[in-house]
Amino acid sequence: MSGSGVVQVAGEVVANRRVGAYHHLTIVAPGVAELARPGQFVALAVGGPTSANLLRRCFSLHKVKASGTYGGTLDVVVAAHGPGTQWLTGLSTHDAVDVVAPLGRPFPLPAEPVPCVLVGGGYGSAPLFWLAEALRERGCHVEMVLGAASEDRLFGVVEARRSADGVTVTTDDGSAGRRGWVSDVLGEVVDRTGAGVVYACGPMGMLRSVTEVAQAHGAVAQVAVEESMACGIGVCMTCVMPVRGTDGTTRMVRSCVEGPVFRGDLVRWDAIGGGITRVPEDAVGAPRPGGH
Amino acid sequence: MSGSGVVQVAGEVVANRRVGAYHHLTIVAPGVAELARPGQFVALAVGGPTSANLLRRCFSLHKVKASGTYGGTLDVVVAAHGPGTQWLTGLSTHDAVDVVAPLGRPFPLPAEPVPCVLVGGGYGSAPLFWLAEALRERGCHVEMVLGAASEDRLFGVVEARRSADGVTVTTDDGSAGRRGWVSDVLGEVVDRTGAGVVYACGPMGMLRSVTEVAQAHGAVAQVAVEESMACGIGVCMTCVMPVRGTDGTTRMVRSCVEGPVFRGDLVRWDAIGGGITRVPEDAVGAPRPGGH
Amino acid sequence: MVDMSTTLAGATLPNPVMTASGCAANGKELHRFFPVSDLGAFVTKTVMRDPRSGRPTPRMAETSSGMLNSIGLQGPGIDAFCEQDLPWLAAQGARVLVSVAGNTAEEFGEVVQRLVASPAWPCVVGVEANISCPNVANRGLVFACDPVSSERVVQIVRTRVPEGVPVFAKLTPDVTDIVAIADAVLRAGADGLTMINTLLGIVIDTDLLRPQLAGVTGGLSGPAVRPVAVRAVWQVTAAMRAGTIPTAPVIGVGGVRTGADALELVAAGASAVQVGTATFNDPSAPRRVLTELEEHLARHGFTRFADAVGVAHERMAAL
Amino acid sequence: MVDMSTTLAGATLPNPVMTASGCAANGKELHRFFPVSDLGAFVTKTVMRDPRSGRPTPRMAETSSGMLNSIGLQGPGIDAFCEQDLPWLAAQGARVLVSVAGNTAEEFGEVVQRLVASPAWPCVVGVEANISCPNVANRGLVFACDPVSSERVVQIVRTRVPEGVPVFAKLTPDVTDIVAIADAVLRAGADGLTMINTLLGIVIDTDLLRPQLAGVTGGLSGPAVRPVAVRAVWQVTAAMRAGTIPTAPVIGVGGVRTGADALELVAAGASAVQVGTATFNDPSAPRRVLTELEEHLARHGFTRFADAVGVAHERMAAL
Ligand SMILES: Cc1cc2nc3c(=O)[nH]c(=O)nc-3n(C[C@H](O)[C@H](O)[C@H](O)COP(=O)(O)OP(=O)(O)OC[C@H]3O[C@@H](n4cnc5c(N)ncnc54)[C@H](O)[C@@H]3O)c2cc1C
Ligand SMILES: Cc1cc2nc3c(=O)[nH]c(=O)nc-3n(C[C@H](O)[C@H](O)[C@H](O)COP(=O)(O)OP(=O)(O)OC[C@H]3O[C@@H](n4cnc5c(N)ncnc54)[C@H](O)[C@@H]3O)c2cc1C
Ligand SMILES: Cc1cc2nc3c(=O)[nH]c(=O)nc-3n(C[C@H](O)[C@H](O)[C@H](O)COP(=O)(O)O)c2cc1C
Ligand SMILES: Cc1cc2nc3c(=O)[nH]c(=O)nc-3n(C[C@H](O)[C@H](O)[C@H](O)COP(=O)(O)O)c2cc1C
Ligand code: FES
Ligand code: FES
Repeated sequence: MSGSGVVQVAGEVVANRRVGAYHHLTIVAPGVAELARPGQFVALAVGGPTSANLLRRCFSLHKVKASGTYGGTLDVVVAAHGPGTQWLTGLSTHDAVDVVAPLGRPFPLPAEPVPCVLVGGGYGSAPLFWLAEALRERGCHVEMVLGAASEDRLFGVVEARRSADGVTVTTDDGSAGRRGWVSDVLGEVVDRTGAGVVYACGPMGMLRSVTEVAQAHGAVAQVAVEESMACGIGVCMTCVMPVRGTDGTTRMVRSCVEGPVFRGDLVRWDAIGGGITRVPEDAVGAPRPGGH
Repeated sequence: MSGSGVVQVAGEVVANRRVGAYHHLTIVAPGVAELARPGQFVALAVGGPTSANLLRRCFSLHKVKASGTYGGTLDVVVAAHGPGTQWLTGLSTHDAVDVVAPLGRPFPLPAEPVPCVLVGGGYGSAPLFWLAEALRERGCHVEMVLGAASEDRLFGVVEARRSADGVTVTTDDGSAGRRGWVSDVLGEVVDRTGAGVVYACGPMGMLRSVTEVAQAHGAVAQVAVEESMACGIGVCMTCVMPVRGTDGTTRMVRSCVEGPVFRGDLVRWDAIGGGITRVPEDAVGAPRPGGH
Repeated sequence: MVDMSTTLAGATLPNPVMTASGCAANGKELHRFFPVSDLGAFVTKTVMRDPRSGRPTPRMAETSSGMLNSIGLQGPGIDAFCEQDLPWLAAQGARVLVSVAGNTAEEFGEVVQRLVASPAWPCVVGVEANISCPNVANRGLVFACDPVSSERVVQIVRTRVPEGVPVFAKLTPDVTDIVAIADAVLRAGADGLTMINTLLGIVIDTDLLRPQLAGVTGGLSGPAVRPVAVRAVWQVTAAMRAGTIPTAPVIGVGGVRTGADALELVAAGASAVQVGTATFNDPSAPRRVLTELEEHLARHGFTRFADAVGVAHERMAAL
Repeated sequence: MVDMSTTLAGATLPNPVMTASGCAANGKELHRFFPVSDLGAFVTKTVMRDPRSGRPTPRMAETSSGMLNSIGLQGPGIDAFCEQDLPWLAAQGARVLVSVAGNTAEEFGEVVQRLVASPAWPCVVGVEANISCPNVANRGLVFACDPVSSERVVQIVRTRVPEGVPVFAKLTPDVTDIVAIADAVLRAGADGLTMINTLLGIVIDTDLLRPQLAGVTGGLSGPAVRPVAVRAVWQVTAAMRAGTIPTAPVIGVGGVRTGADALELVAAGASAVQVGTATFNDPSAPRRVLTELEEHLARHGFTRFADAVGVAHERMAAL
């Protein structure tokens, strides 16, 4: 419906190219670009009309274009993992893919032109270049820290050099940039740039470290989480995370509509770990001993 | 396994062209041609790796080629109907499709060079051209009768003129050939040619009429039936039909392994109708009043 | 044009398509894709007395043509529901079927009492008692697995809901004899039945070699379970037709993704149909199913939806 | 190299993968795709005393990631089975798990008696009592829906099968409490359990607006039901681990299509796995599942299959 901030359209693949360990897909999806902002995501149906995989797969919007040769397009960077992402990365030009986008809350942009550090783990860097542009338009100094297990799992190092005022690269195995994790270098970068905000996207463990480092160095972390999502649009309650509200109270909130971007210091990292997110005892409506 | 008369191979589509209301697919499937004979069929998996449609779809082998540019191929003629045939008819060159073939018993060829009439209803004509060649190689005079609801649902009229010594066409709406059913003209053709055998492939109702006409005009009918099949290889027992054996006893036999070709006069047409096949009371193991 | 209206124990709805409880939140999110008032009724997420956090995550696992969920009835509690969600639905002109539950039979009663007192109550066209949830007083055994517990809940709920507003009992298929449960709740005063809730299932994560859901078990839903839903509707409505249990309207739910799927449930005996998991695949699914169902009915020459209800019982093949 | 052998109540098999009864006929047809002796055991189509024609057709309906069947236990009867099928399987070197049924508990006993007398008996590694079939003496109620009927069958079968050859009871998931049925049959003497048989379902043909199966209801199988099978295996083996029911080996079946699917059942507690409906999709499925299962076990560092049985019970996430 118009004015609802989200569209569902029959998309068409116009490009699918391999980039390192990932696939970079461009999909015609009229109406998305006009609504989307960096940090939002798209939910794609997978498997075609005979598919046994009912649930949509969510991907950060890498970029969007309001019009072009084909009408509006969106780009995503996909790591082939299970059946859904394997199907998507196997698509050819002209193949159809149903699109629901944009979804979720974007990265909040600072009111003032403060220095920012953008941290991406693996394909988590995908939404950051667009974000960097938006920040630079507002006069922010932008540095990026990109990390991955190995060189082929870094995404967008070249693009980063164009979009940011400084780029630091780390890999676990040292195959590119500094050996180590993004959190090993982040403190330095925050200090050097005097960053007020650290934006991050990547695996949960990384987001937690980024939050800790940012906090220790006096910056606010804005993290885009990646919880398992069944619907992506806020109706199923599968994607919840324990997050403190402005009132200090922890609630199990839906990361698809109240996230995926959260202020890092409000996420209850203490409840998250080992592939499980617990309900903190002090969360609203938490189970009480002996049942609810 | 070798010597088992059937192969399972990863096939590849090399051509998919529209022919009237049908799609004519050519699939690379090494090993099939060497084993196959007219009247046998192929079972194709549908929907690709994420498919919710588990059961194979069965199609008469239209023709086979032991070797060519691409290695051995098989051809099928497919009417788009439900999800499986829609998927198949939507395939493009180089798409993969898993093949199990050849399956079932072929049309029995007469020991002597007797005149034969081949009757095809709709895409049911698909296996008949290959059969016609085999019969003519044995010196049989071959005539064909092709019928369908309308012209676009006739398959192979041109090919028929090459493969047979005479061709009669009927359509329900008179859009091609004589208006009416194949059974309206079959008697004449049998009488004129002095045919000893009538081979037929098409819908159940047609096969029944063909059997009756053939019998009335002194010919034996060999009919290829199309029962709903879950496995196509003889392990599920879904495709059974009541057929009399040489001992005169009716049994519920699997049309995928004991058919699809049956002698028409042995099929218990009295039990078939209204989309249901009943178990004749005199069939082996038929339910007795009060349960088994 | 097919007259799509349906009457469920006195409540007349413009059409028979609904959301399924827990698969559409409380309306705002889906309203971005189609007006919630387009549906015959909007079925709300099961609400309990107190706010509930639900269970830990992972709460879901995709399965072949379906999914498991173990949300654990997360929700804001009945008071917040009455203050925020129900008035919003009323303002959109939605007809609301409110799904309620309790940890005990008495708690069901409390929830209903507060619901009925809500200023937005007039938009409520029915109450769905989700008895497919654990009964704390009975070792956590699901109410709907036991005729006695089921009866008790329905009696309490029926007493608290004003006359003229129907009460539906939502049954689980995880029982040996669903007709017996249906019989029990109808005799206890339920005006209709909703069938089916999810089937109990487990998925093992084959990388971690442990249950994929943090809560171990979950509810299986989606097209995978449709034949079970159609069977449940068929068995129960067949018993009604045979006169062995009281006659009452049935709302069919389970695996509906297309209008043809909805028609299966209708032909099997359902007077209305809910669309659940399919909404995750296609946010427009409930609205689309309505359009498709109407097309199918027109194709079959029906002029009234009501004439298609249970039609398959009359067209049995003669054997 | 993983030691894939498994021991089921005394019967040691070279590997844990089997066909599922009724999904592989009696071996000849699949033997065209792989040697039936490659499998841990070959499970035969349920055989009854007399020849049976089965039910009218259509006998099947495809469903989302599954199918319904209503074959009606078509078969040649135990005598023909002993004369033709069993000797053929013996000649191939197959280890055979013979599935038996009867219209009454006594008929189960007759079938077993004739089976045991067969010259080919030595190839039999176990008897699977398919108690998920209708009990003529009890209004056609499925034996396995009722603990008392189940017990009675198992007692009779156990008495007639020689010591040392295990008897497995095959359970239906269509019950309120599968652990109670498991308990009943184990106490009655079953040496192991096979879980699950199909779920009762109906598909409506939306063109004809009548049930698609001539027999109206059918059994739902395939990947769609796998979470229900995993849950059944988990619940029953959890009860064994808790000591609330006797401990015995479980054969898992339901929706296995890949080695990962098989591993789900194994990690949930199954000591062997049967491949049914997937065979219709891929005639090589049982053999392929064996290869894939071994690969998964090797990837996880297991050196013995037996160590993976039930491992998920020990790796539960700490909450
Ligand atoms: C907001 C958001 C942004 C994301 N951005 C990207 C991106 O830019 N590039 C990229 O490659 N991946 C991204 N992911 C992860 C991506 O959604 C999963 O890798 C993908 O869903 C896995 O699908 P599958 O079929 O390959 O795996 P499966 O494991 O078979 O998926 C099974 C089910 O689990 C869900 N699921 C599994 N993993 C995840 C996950 N990590 N997050 C959400 N749902 C999951 C799927 O939606 C599906 O329903 C993002 C996830 C979220 C939530
Ligand atoms: C021996 C044989 C030869 C055939 N030859 C041809 C041919 O040359 N060209 C052609 O277009 N069609 C042929 N058919 C019919 C073809 O198999 C069906 O049209 C097709 O299976 C329908 O699949 P669907 O997904 O489109 O339909 P759906 O109705 O969705 O199929 C659902 C299920 O029913 C089974 N099924 C449905 N209809 C049939 C049917 N008529 N026969 C067997 N199984 C069925 C399918 O295998 C599938 O398992 C043949 C069938 C048989 C048995
Ligand atoms: C994520 C999810 C949450 C659900 N929550 C509820 C609920 O709160 N109350 C309820 O009665 N049913 C709930 N259900 C069950 C559905 O309402 C429905 O009965 C079931 O999913 C079968 O329908 P479907 O296959 O169309 O989803 C839930 C189902 C899902 C998938
Ligand atoms: C066509 C068909 C026939 C079956 N026949 C039998 C049978 O004779 N005896 C039996 O115990 N189970 C029978 N079953 C059930 C299977 O053995 C198995 O328990 C069930 O299908 C679940 O496994 P699956 O999902 O791997 O098929 C049959 C299943 C199918 C699909
Ligand atoms: S993914 Fe469904 S509510 Fe967030
Ligand atoms: S189709 Fe399975 S036995 Fe014939």
